[in-house]
Amino acid sequence: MSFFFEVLLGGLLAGVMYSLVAIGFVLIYKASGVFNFAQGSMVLFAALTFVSLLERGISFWLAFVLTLLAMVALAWTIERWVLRKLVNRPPITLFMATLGLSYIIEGLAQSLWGAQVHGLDLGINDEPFEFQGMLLSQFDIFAACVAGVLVLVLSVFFNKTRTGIALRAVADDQLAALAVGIKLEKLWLIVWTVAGFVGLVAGLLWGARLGVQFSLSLVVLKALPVLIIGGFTSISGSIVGGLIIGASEKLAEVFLGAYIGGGIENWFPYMLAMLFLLVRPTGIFGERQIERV
Amino acid sequence: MLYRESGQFSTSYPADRRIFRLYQERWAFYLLLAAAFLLIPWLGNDYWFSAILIPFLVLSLAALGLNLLTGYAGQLSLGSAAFMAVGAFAAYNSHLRIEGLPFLLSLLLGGVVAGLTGVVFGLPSLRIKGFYILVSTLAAQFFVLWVFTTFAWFSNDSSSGVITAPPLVILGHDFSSPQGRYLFTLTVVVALGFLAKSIVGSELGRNWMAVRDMDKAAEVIGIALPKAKLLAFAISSFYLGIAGSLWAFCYLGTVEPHGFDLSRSFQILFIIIIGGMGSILGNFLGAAFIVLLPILLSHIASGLLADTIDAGQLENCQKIIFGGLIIFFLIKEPDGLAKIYQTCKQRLQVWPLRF
Amino acid sequence: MKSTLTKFSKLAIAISIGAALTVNAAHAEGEQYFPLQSYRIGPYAAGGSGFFGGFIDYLQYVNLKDGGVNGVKLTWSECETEYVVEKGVECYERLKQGLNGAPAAATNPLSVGIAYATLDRSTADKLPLITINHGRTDSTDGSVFPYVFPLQLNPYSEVSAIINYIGTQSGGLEKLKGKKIVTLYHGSPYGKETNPILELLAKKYGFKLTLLEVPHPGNEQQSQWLNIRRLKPDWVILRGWGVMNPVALKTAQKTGFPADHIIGNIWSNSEDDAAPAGNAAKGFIAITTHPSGTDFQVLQDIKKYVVDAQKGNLEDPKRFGTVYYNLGVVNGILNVEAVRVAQNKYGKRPLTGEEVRWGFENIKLDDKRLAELGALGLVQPLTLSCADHEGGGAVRFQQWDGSQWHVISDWVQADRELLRPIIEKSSHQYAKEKGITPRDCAKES
Amino acid sequence: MTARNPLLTLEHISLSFKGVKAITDMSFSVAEGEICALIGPNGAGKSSLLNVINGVYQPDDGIITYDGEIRTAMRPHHAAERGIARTFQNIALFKGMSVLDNVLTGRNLKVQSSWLEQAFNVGRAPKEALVQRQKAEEIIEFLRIQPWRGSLVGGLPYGLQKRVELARALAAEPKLLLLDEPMAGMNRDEKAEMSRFIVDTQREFGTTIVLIEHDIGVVMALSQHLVVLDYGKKIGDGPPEAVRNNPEVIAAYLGTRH
Repeated sequence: MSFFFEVLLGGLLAGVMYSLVAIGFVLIYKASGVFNFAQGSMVLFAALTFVSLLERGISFWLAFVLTLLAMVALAWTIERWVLRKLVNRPPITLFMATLGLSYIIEGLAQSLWGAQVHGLDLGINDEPFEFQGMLLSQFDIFAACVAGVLVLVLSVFFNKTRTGIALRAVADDQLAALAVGIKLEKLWLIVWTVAGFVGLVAGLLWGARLGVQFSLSLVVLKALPVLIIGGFTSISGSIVGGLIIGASEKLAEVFLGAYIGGGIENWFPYMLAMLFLLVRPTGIFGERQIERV
Repeated sequence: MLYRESGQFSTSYPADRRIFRLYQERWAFYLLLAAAFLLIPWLGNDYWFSAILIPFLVLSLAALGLNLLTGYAGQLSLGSAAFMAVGAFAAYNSHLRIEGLPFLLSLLLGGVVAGLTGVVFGLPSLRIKGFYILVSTLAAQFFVLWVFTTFAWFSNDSSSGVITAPPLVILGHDFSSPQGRYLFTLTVVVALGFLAKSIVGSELGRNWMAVRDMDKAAEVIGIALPKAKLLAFAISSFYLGIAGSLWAFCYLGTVEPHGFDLSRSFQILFIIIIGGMGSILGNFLGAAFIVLLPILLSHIASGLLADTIDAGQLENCQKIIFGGLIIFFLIKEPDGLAKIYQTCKQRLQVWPLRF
Repeated sequence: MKSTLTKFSKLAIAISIGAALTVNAAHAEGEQYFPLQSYRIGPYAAGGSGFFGGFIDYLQYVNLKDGGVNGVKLTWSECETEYVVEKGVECYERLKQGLNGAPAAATNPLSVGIAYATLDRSTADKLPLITINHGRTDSTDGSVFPYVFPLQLNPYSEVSAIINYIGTQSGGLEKLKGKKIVTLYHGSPYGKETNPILELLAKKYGFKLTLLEVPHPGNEQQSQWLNIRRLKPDWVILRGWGVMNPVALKTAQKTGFPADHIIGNIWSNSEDDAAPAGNAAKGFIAITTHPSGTDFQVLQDIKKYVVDAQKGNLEDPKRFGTVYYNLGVVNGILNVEAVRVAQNKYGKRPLTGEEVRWGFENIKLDDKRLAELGALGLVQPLTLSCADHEGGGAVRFQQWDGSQWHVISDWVQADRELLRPIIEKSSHQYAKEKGITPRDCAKES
Repeated sequence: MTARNPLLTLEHISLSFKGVKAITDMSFSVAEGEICALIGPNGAGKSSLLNVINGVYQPDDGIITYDGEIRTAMRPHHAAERGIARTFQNIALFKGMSVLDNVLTGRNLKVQSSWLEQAFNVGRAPKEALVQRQKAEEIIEFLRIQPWRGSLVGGLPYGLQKRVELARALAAEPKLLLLDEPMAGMNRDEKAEMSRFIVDTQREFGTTIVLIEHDIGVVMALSQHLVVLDYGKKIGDGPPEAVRNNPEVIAAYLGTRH
């Protein structure tokens, strides 16, 4: 039985990581209706920039700030050269533009910093300790705390600050928000920057765990089913969705994989998400839209 | 005026609806076909057949398949490569397990199995819309590959999990030389291209476009959405399945499941974005572009910029260029190369007038 | 719209000019050409840049030190494959004709996928396909695969040697009985290839084998390692690839499995596999056919002639002497040796692929010859023949100390007698499927 | 006036969105062959009512009787099969298709041959394609949109698009035609032209028409039957002259508020 809980716990903690990437998605989707496939590449870009700066002897916090500036620059470029030019286009077009964007960012990241695998040490030990017969890792607990703090900060940001309220207004009704004088461009810039920041945090945590390298950008594929389950517009949805996906895929791998063959983690979350969709087509926390004709 | 429309009137409805209404276009097309079938096999060399023409043709066909689904019926898919894999493995297995089955029939069977798989993963589209359907196609992408790697039966228990092409013998003729493989691929692609053109011009094609442009209105005027959507998945996957078989048997000669991974699906999606969604011609233009650009770039780099830029950087540049082009096309010309071609054609029609 | 059009026509002009200028005018007559399907970017770039760096440096070294092989200068050009099969095929077709009259000697794609896709082509084009340490196991049978060379070590030999090593560590092969071994493999044909052999060995020696799959690319292994923790095996064999390796080591640490009881296979044995795992990799054991380090004579010479002369190929000089780099050097040694052997028969001139193949099949590297090459201890004694395209089948074991590898064993031989019938069965089935009549090796000289 | 058989009868229809009542206890019937106009201020529930009739919305309550068939709710597809066609307030054409193709989609329920026959142009398909085209051309001619036959509808001016939408609806040879503000945003001439098309449709094909229109002049001239709505409730029902004199209607709509 303790094995079951161990797997469950491991899955939940992995799920926290998925949530981190999914949150970046949700922010951008709320503000600009863009389904941002490039979120994974942004994670890669941030982590790679950070670790490369670190390797060049720059101190942790300076590297962090510099990376953040790079993310701002990236957000600015995206807003100026992509989003602004694609205003009022169907969402499918915007989605495909982010596919192109992810190619650009990946190419850019690798041509700037090279393609080697970098180790990243955040100074938190990943060695396990036993807790009531179960194995826990300091690092996972740290990651969970970071995710928790991040969610807290974001919810304060969106509920208390002017920008946050403006953002929610835009998410509700873009036209109405424009009418009351909210500057969409500025808002997009902020949101993409915040998404970049979330990406950086996610990149550091993932990078410290897996090494900073190309396949970081693949986490976007795990975030997708998380979003489906949690809904595209809800931050708490991404947390819950992440936990569900993380826990169920690990349990499935261990207990179901024994019967039907291992390695099912890649597709299991998608099948699960699909089942959810059939029951609740807009996710757990998504809102149902009334179609006007 | 090089390209005169005046004086050409369609005297019957079928003539008005033919693929090339103007005789100039018709002749140009016949010449192109003649060149492709007669001249190129005679002129080309191994490199052109094996490294450029065959992948170009196969990718065009795959893009055509996706375009039917995405460009015409409006259902976004990131699982194209999975259906290619189903086609390839189904064709391989039917050839292997059904004694004496002619190669062409195995190919067809592969396509049919891929089409049925497409229907299964298309089922959720009846309930969900928009991005959500991505989930179903991605599920197909990951699940199908997992099935083919996990169950060795599909690769005839070969220890390496890689399947090798059966001999390319059709009606007693051996097509396994590069030239032969090119001709065979060309024939299949041209035939299926015509079929696709006919489908999109038929009622089914109109229904697809209606679903794409406004599904609610389509439903209101009596179009059966489930039938239209599922047929789109089926026919699209059929095309992709055939393309997968050709990829495995005519192009690479061997294939492993990961040859059909997500990046292949992306590649096919990029072809239709660049080539033009909702256009048959666009698939060919887009595929040509995506096959040729990297090769041109690397030639340029090795010739013009010898040693000033290393191969890795070049590949990164290429990635950036592709990404940039996608965005450029989406911003400036959402209808892709096919639209640019149309515009050129219209200009030629009024040339030397400039409007 | 108009501006779009003009932009496009400009692009088209630029491209056509570029294409026209690519005809390279350098003289390469009287040289031997190596077409390099290299990969320096993408997920496996670390392997590619190291391997091709070592390979090129060795060729450069032969040119600089000896003026080529018996006066025949070596030349090469690269074509980036990104480890992608179609690109590899395109590169193959582009480069196979040779360069400006210099004939191609052999192709070395260092990619299982590309090797498979160019296997038929290589045979048809009579150009040796070198798949050092990897590739199709049954191509060891040169009578069916005349142009394919899985040099030194095929996948079957690899696991057999690992089991033999575990046997020695346990105090004899008979002690394997009742031991628990887990194999953690990459979810791909490459990863699965040795599973039947492991099962066979498990039956033979009576150890308990559990096979666990890690889905590609392998950046999440929590559940697999929790499973391992539950099974409490004596050894874990890691058949990883790319990112899967460091993640495996990190997750092992997290679940409390000791790194010094994990044995990495041939694609889990480089610095890039261990270093990113940081502390977690300390003690990790891996096999190698080509120990890392710079102590070998040939590496010292390369340093002297090539690297110190600023002609080295590595972007990061720190990678000199690393596992992948040394594999590239070994690969260079074997390729050049084949050319040399073939020249002895066909004359001191640039050779065709068919002639170079003869050279490969007649490579005979004993300790004496290895010492002459400065590669004693770096390359295993190797004798190739028409029937045996692998030759060696031995590995050494190395252990990671947190910053570099240390060799901890001598050459451990695989049980090749046991494997040969399995290989032949498979190659004969292939021959039947493809309608190939195997060569009669008795008649080959 | 309504001595003829009713084609459509609504009884006690109610509809709400998330608790907000859009239509409350609505009952009226439309006689076969008449032009019935729904009028009322914005937000009175007119469009919602059309959506209920052809099944885009499902009512919470009530019964619809159409052409002898009694149902609590329609499905859009079923409604189309039973001969209900409509146009929309915000034009719902297929913008990426030509005028001709749009009209042809309107005929989709009349097509007999299977998609395979059509794809390979065998069996019933070739002959049928001619017939369908012929019918579509007749409608195109009827509505005078021949010159734009091959143009993409997305690029046509608003008034023309409205006409194409009507053409697509007529192509289905409907028994009941629902028109949602067919003349919104048109100038005087265009309105006159559209009115003529509507009247001609009724005369030539005997189609029953339910339309929503704000221009009272047009409504009075066109329709034989008026239903007045306000806040989702019916406040008037009858021949135009009668309704015009209904004090409640005057208070709610015609007189005090616009």
